[in-house]
Amino acid sequence: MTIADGPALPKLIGERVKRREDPRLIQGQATYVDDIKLPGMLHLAFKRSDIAHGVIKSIDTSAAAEMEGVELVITGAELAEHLGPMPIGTPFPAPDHFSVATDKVRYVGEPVAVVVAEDRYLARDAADAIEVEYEELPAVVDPEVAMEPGSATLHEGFERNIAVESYWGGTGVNPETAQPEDDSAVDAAFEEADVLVTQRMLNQRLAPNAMEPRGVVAQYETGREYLTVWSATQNPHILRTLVAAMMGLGEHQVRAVAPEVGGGFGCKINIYGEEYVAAALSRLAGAPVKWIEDRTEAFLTTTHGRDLLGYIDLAAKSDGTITGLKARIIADIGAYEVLLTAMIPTLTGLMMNGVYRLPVVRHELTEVFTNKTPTDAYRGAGRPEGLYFLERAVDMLARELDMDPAEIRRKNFVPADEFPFATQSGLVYDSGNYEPCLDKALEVADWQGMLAERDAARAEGRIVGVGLSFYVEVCGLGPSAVVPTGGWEHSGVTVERGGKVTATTGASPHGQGNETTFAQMLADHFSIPLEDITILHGDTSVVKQGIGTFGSRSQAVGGAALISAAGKAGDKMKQFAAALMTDQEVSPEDLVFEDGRIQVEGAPEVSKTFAEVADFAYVPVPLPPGMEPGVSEESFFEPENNTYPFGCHISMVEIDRETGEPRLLKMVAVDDCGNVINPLIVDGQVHGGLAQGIGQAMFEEVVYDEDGQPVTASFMDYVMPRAADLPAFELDNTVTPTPVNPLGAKGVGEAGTIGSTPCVVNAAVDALAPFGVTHIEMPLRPERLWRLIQENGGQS
Amino acid sequence: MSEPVPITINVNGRKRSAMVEARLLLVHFLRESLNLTGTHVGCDTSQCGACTVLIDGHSAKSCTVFAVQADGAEVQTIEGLADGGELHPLQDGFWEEHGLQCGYCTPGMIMSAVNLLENNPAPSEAEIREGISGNLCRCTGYQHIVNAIQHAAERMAQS
Amino acid sequence: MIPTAFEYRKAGSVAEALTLLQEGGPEAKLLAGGHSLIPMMKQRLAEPGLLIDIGGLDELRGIQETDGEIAIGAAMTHAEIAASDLLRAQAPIVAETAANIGDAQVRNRGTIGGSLAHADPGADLPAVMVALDATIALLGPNGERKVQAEDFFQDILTVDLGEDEIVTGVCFQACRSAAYAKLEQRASKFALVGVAAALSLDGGTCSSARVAVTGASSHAQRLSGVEGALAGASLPDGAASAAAGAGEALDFVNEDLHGSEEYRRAMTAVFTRRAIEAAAGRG
Amino acid sequence: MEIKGEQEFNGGRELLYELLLDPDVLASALPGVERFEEVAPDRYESTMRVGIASVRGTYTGRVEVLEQSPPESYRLRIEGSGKPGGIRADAVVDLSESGGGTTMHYRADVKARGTIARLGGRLLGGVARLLIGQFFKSIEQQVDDRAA
Repeated sequence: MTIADGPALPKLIGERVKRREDPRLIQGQATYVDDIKLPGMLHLAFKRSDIAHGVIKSIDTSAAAEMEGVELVITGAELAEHLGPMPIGTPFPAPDHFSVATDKVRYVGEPVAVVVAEDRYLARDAADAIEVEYEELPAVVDPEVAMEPGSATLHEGFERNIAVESYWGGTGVNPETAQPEDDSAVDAAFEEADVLVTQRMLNQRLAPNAMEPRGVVAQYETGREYLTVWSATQNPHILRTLVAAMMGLGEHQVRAVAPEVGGGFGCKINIYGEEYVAAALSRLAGAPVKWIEDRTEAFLTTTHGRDLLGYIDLAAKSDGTITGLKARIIADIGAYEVLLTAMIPTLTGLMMNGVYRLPVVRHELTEVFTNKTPTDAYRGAGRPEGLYFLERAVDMLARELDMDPAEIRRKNFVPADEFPFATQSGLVYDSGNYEPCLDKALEVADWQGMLAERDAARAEGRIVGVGLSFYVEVCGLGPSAVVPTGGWEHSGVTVERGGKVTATTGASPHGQGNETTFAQMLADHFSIPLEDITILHGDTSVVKQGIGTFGSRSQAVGGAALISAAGKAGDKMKQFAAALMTDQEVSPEDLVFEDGRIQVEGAPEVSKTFAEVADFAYVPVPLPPGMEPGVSEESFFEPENNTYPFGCHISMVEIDRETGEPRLLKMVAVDDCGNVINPLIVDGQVHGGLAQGIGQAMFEEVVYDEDGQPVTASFMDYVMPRAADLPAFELDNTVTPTPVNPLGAKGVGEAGTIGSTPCVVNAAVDALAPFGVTHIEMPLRPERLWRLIQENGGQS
Repeated sequence: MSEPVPITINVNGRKRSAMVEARLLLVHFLRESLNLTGTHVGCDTSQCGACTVLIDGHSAKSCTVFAVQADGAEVQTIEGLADGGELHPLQDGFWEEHGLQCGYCTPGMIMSAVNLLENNPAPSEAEIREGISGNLCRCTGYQHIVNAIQHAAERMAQS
Repeated sequence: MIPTAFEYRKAGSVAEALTLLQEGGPEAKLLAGGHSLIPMMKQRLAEPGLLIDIGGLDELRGIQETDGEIAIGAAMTHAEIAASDLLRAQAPIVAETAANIGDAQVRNRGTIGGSLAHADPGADLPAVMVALDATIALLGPNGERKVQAEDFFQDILTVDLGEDEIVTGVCFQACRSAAYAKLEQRASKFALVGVAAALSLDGGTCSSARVAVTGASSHAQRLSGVEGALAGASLPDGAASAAAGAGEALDFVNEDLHGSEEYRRAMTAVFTRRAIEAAAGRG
Repeated sequence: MEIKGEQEFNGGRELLYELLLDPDVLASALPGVERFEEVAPDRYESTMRVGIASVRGTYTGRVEVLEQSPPESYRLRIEGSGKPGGIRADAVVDLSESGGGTTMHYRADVKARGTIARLGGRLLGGVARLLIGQFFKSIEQQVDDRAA
């Protein structure tokens, strides 16, 4: 056969391709967990503690149990006969943590009993009718107080409420002993320094607030001894593993499904008690059950993020060269360790090297239990905290030395020719080229113009400041040696009859647009139309294996697995194509995919259509020697290293002199996430990250009162950015590919969240610098800023 | 248990009659009774706007309306927005401009935007940002949503 | 998220609503837009046994002007008030304040009658009504009763309204030189401090003024010290000194995460000045 | 949250002290009391229908009178809990003579939990002030009645 008149197919990688996910989402046709209905389905409601710390003296479920339509009421102690303590995903010591409290409650919102009823209204009524009597214990809400001897303790065996302590320093860690190298160099650096910066800073507690609350539907089929769990999760495969273990089942007896998931931001990584409870109660009740979280429950029980207190010291020479860093970090992890709780703050220290050559570092970390909701990953997970501490300190140093914030950073950058670069914390940055990124940001933002604008505004009596930050972060988490759940990702690629392609990915998206970017990659790989490709995800019965989506790993690890599987499938297609072209004596190695055909490179007349070859693969007559029919290949991709994207953010903030209200006037982000598959989607990821990072800087904070009562447990008091609170963002990028995966892509999901937070606070501090202000705690509450202005008599 | 109340609501052009418990929220009537699950619930204090529908042409948070209050009204949900097979300009705008990521806030956001453009067919960027301030989005940083609404406004002005 | 059960009656007329209110006793509550009551019910902070739906009753609708007096029916939504050409021309403070309540969806459902009767300490309209010296019309089993706004708002969530009475509307004299300025709590959009100023201007001089604050204290109330200081003051220059003591004069000030007592007192002065300046700018 | 204030009464402080700790007086002065029982000396249990306008609920409460030093001072520990959560208050009451009457100073540390703490924060101070005011008005009335 000779060439057909097919249209030339444009290359899609690098193009702003519209998302393939969108038609169902914009028409209300997507299926989120709460949209799932099963015949005979019952509904769960949890009775939750409204005190922060106490012993459960009694639970009276009788009134609830007697209500019409109530199938079952069960207490934590009763449930413990069916469900043991929950597993965690880190190697740190952890106290027992039951899905439903058995004897003691340790934070407001901890469940104490569960109702199973015919509908959710009845379930709520019944949960309200449960009476619980507690012997209240003193609550500990301040981690520094919690560590004091004599403070109330949450868990036996964890003296002074300390969960994890770690220390490293000097010129690095000795890999043999895992002990710090000679530490005296740190003290020496601080003794010899020309200038010191020292600051206590809080990276406050945040609520992730994915717009879709959590939810789970569980169906245990007794006859099949088979459990299906639909959950709003970022990682259905981890859910399958853990729920199987908790239920005493094998993974072959459990199907976990992440249907459409309405955002995660890290809080849907953890496998929660409600997921285990739903599974167990479906088995107990003999019916499918559903639980949907309401927003108040989300504030109380879905993991929080951040909450790190940092005592940061920086040593430098008078020319701005940084000579040492000391960081003592206290992480308030809340009442329990859940899946990755204890690991998150360790990332803070790992990344506190930032983009700088730091000769010596000392890092101390203490993770402390308090009577609050457990913490876990929140967009950036440990890195925003570290970069915030570092970038605030560097900014303070610049102010101390009266240096331009851009120039002090430039002076300390790791030079481009030193990559791969080994940091003091033992990481190896894959690639980087920081100066061009800084230069581009300064140019895009018109930094000199901004300074002039600021000065002109000040001359008019306005309070205006500019801020800059430069971050590097760690993405594409892998290899398995550093990720407790496994650092690989899995993908499968099947070429169907007719030449269509179905691919599966274990990177389970919840807004990231993988169905589009992955299809773009396959379309280019096979040179077939985008419409001919389906990307499946989120169902363990369809996607053989997987880890999940977190740590900006979809593209760098999941995408790499996809390309690896596609490579194998492509090789087989070429073998079938060669077999079809026996008359022309074609070798598979000479073949390429081009415009819907498989052809000899440079000789389009020697070709078969992709569809013809696919059809042949399923009816291979004669079957080429040594081959199996069909084209369905899979790949586990294990990265050799993480990736280290970076970027420069610049902002301008104005503060109302009379009210202290801050307004973000300008936000520029120049990011480098390596090669970009879909710039439209990358822009969207950066926008969203910026909004959350700005949210932390300006608005958001989970606040507890002294008794451990949360006072920001609704959208009425937890301030999140709305459209009118944000300016139009100005984006640009540089491209420094990573060598650690074949795509050269580094990951971008969290970038915006990491650079913007210190950037905006730096701008606010700059605004108030004429008032003698050197640091402001987040968020930039109007009253807090107003007080800083008042303390200086309202005059700058 | 209170007495069930008979209601008839015209939803997306179809008359729907039912006996409902008085406390049944409109959003649950749409989602549970009519299976119109495109309307979502994102909070319980009437702040997030994910549940926004049009009641007699005006945007409303269907989590803060009892189904009985909508008796006799015309309700339009995201499922009723496309005209036959053709997307509404706002749906098209959200698609073209990448105005959504996880999609959870999107139906409510679009219904709010319908209300906005109805009242102000050529809004400025600031007016758009103000006009959707009853809707929270956690994914997009709103910028592409603003672009999407501008895109739709331009298209609607042309036609 | 889920309210407790209640009985529901839809009133076909105000008279029927009054009868139902009497029959229902203390457990009966009126429901119009529901945007004050339903959020409370969903949190189970309010558990009325009977809801009487008066939404959309024609008798409670309309915005009219008669001889300089403007009357607004209780069931008018904030959106309708915001869009009223009559109000924009003759009492722009009312239209503007309504246009900035909550968000578009809330404005489409929430009614002026509901807002006034609920008297949330952070609600905007009560201050405007007090500043305009509005009269609130009530209907009860014994007929109609009229209450001046400043007497109507008595304490937190507490108004001069019998359990068997209905707010039917509000009326006030047309007034152009009036403005409302607020410091918004960004999440809830309630006023941390909101001040309404209505001025009688004679050229650049204020002959008399009514100024009222909401958000800062338990309920909307007049700032009589400011009013006194404004009489005879030249504006806008005199606004700052007239407003200076506004916050200190309050005998009780709300406090929460978003604003301490000290801050709210200070902001009361700031927004009093801003409201006066804006009102004077209209003169 | 700390709530403090003072209140003037016409009667002498012995009378006031007695009235303030008289279960019958308390039962009639506390808002919405449906049941008020002395369960032990100086310990009471009650059921109250408390609230303002539509924000109203049924609470079961415990009142304990401690550190009595008649006619000068005492401490009250009050606990109330209902569906939307609960309130706990630890109050110190001091009575001093002033002119012909009595001045009462009170200072209470009030703690809320549950929905009340979560969503009622911005209303709590105002509501407490209003309820305390209602209580005192009633006591004042009874003082005047006794005096008359």
